[in-house]
Amino acid sequence: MNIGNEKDIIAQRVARELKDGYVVNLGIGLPSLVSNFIPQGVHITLHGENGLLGMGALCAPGKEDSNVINAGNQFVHVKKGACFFDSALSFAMIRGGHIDMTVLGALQVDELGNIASHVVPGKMVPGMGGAMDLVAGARKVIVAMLHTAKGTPKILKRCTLPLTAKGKVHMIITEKAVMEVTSQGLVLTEIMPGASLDEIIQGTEATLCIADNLLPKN
Amino acid sequence: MNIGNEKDIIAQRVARELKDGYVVNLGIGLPSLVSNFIPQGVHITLHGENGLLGMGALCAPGKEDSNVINAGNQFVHVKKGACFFDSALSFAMIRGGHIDMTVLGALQVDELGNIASHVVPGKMVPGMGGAMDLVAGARKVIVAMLHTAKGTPKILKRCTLPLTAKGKVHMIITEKAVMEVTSQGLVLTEIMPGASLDEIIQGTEATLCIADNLLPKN
Amino acid sequence: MNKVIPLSKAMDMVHDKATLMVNGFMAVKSPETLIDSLVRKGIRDLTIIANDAAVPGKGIGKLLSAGQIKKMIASHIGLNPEAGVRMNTGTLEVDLVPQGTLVERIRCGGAGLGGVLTPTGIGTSVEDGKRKIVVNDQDYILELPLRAEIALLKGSVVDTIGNVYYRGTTKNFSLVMAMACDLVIVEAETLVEVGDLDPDLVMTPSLFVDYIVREGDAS
Amino acid sequence: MNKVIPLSKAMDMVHDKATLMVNGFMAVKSPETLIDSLVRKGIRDLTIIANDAAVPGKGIGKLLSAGQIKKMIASHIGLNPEAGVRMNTGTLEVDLVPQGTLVERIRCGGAGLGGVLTPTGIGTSVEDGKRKIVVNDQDYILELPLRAEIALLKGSVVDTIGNVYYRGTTKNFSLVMAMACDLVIVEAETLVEVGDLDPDLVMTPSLFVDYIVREGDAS
Repeated sequence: MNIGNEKDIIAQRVARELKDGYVVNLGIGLPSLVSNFIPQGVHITLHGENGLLGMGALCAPGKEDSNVINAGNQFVHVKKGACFFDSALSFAMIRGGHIDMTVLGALQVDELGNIASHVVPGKMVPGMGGAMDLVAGARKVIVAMLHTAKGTPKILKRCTLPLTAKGKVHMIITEKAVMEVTSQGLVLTEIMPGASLDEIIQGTEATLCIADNLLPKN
Repeated sequence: MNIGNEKDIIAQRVARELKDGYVVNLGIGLPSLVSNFIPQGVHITLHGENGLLGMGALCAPGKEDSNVINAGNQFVHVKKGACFFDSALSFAMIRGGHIDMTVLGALQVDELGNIASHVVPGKMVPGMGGAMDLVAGARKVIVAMLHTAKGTPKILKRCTLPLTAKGKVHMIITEKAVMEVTSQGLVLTEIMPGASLDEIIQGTEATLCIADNLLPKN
Repeated sequence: MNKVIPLSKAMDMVHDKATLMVNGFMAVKSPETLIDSLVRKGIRDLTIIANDAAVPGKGIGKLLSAGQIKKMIASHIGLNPEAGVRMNTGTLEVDLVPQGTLVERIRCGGAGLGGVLTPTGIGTSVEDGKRKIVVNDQDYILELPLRAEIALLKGSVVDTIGNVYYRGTTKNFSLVMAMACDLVIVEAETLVEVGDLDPDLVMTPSLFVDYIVREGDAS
Repeated sequence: MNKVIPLSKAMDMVHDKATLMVNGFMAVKSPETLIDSLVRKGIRDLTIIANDAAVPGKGIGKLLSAGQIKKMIASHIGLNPEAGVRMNTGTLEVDLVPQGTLVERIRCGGAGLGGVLTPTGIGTSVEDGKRKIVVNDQDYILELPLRAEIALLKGSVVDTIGNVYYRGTTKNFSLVMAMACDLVIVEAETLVEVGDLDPDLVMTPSLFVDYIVREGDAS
């Protein structure tokens, strides 16, 4: 399975968490793929933190409106019923709990629902952009990422990189597993197709509780 | 001199404080009369704290737009170049120092520039509306009022009624006098036509310093 | 997702003792259809958060006359003499808040902010019982967020998914109130189809609005 | 009061070591005419407050390439590799602020507020050196106001007294920045006469704007 496939598989699984009527903010990269897999009959509205509700597809070359981009600096269409607003209102939506779900990648996640996604000191310091507000304010925070970084676990007992938010992650979805963050720690709720419990445990530093209703049933 | 005349005289004197380009918020009642006396060549813009910049004249009956009132609940016209906004932005203008001058009435003013204008406990409790923000935030605060309340001084050593703001008044203009609030206390800068220094001192509880350049020259 | 519902269904959501935010400045374009229905149904013991007490016979002035309001949080009640009388006779509790502070407190409630520091009211009784915080040698009052269960808002032009445009000076508290309530019901002066409202003209984005009722609905 | 001035006159107001706010999100509709002029004039040691570091060759990316920026206060610099390189080599000081906090801090600076309590950044290094305040058992960070000497803003439609309308996603930080600077210069994509802009469509009211320069002005 190549990485492209894996990312699509992750995105597809994340998409099953969408509920009809949700307002969703998708991060750049893998999370943005989620919009390709929205289930039949589910209507969601995409929020762009740069000031856009009702984001549509990316624009084909020549079809751009120079005034309309998404938060990843790509020209996008807007859907019927869309609206534009400034950053103050956009982050009022985010911080105020008006965004039903946000999906973002991470460098590390841990048993407490902590997330580190925005900085590797001395190496990569791009800034947090809107991620800290999104993770602090969205009603449901899903981390969508590859299970390990070239074999090194990213799901840890405690994050070692600087945190982006403390205790705010609700769910982790990788190409191998679906996990929920609970007050008892990480609960493994699903083994993804083609993965095994053993390789999940091996690729995870965090202690995993196994859900009673683990899918697929062993 | 009847009270109507006195109010016009006060408003006319206040109007001489207006400078070209000023954005001004005029309180209800006497202060609103100031707009009748704007000096030739001086262009000001009137702000209504209910969300209007560029307020025009009151509407004649039948000429009202049901969506456009001033802060005193009167239907008004708007001038070319006007704009509408919500209360959050309106008070950002006020608190943020973007209003050059506000003119309002008062129950009491004192030597420290304190003002009491919004409540007589047990008798009149209408609420402060936007007055507290205006007095706290406008660049220049002018109190325009009759010198006394039926002979009882309103310009005191210390206000006895609950304060609307502490130390925020810059200038007091009555039918008898013009006073400035300074770090040395109240300075009498002008005796209004027909008034005398004696009657001003008699009608004022506060200690008045006499300006070196008192007008008119005695 | 069409959010338009009959008036009767909207009214089923408002109960005795509810806390409501209502837009309008001196009742200019308040949700009169919703308010009339509250009066007819006799919903009681309401806490109303609004800029002012309106005037008798208009907007929340009707609820006040009918004795349905237990408490008001407002910046001004002076243009409705009934409010003063009820307050002085102890049948109406009134919490007076400076207008700019009221709008910021509601904004905080809607924007997930824990409070805001304002210079307004320093040195006055508005300070009482509140934390004061010094920033750059200046005193500020820490004002806390304000939320309500239900917002009843009048909108000038509303599309069926809840984007709202407010004309002229009818914006006042509408934008912040739409953010700060668990349930937001908008009364549409003019109802239009999705796509008929320019995306740049929307003042309350659809995600803040739960239900829409037509002005004049008599259901 | 016509606020339109030649580009050269506007540039006389910007000096070495000035602190500037510049609108645009990833440089979508930044004031390119003003920025090009800053580059030509070689104004140095600027502190720039903006959402991001743009991309090379666009918006403030041009100032960055020319080495004219001493310090940036922004939420994100990752899409401009030059920013990272300069930061790591010590030629650019960078203060990273969460995007929602940055916009609120600027809003406070413009709105006369002493600060705002936000949950964003609690439990992270964003807390460092800041006061934490507990409200209703929840921790918040007290974030302080941010102002600048000069705002350089691009506006989509501007009338000659300074009312500004921003199309699509070009609103971003424009509205708050216009409030929070001692001097506000707007570059007009389209300049119209007073009265040609619908009063309900104005996003930056004229009282915030000091001067207007035409896009493409080569004076």
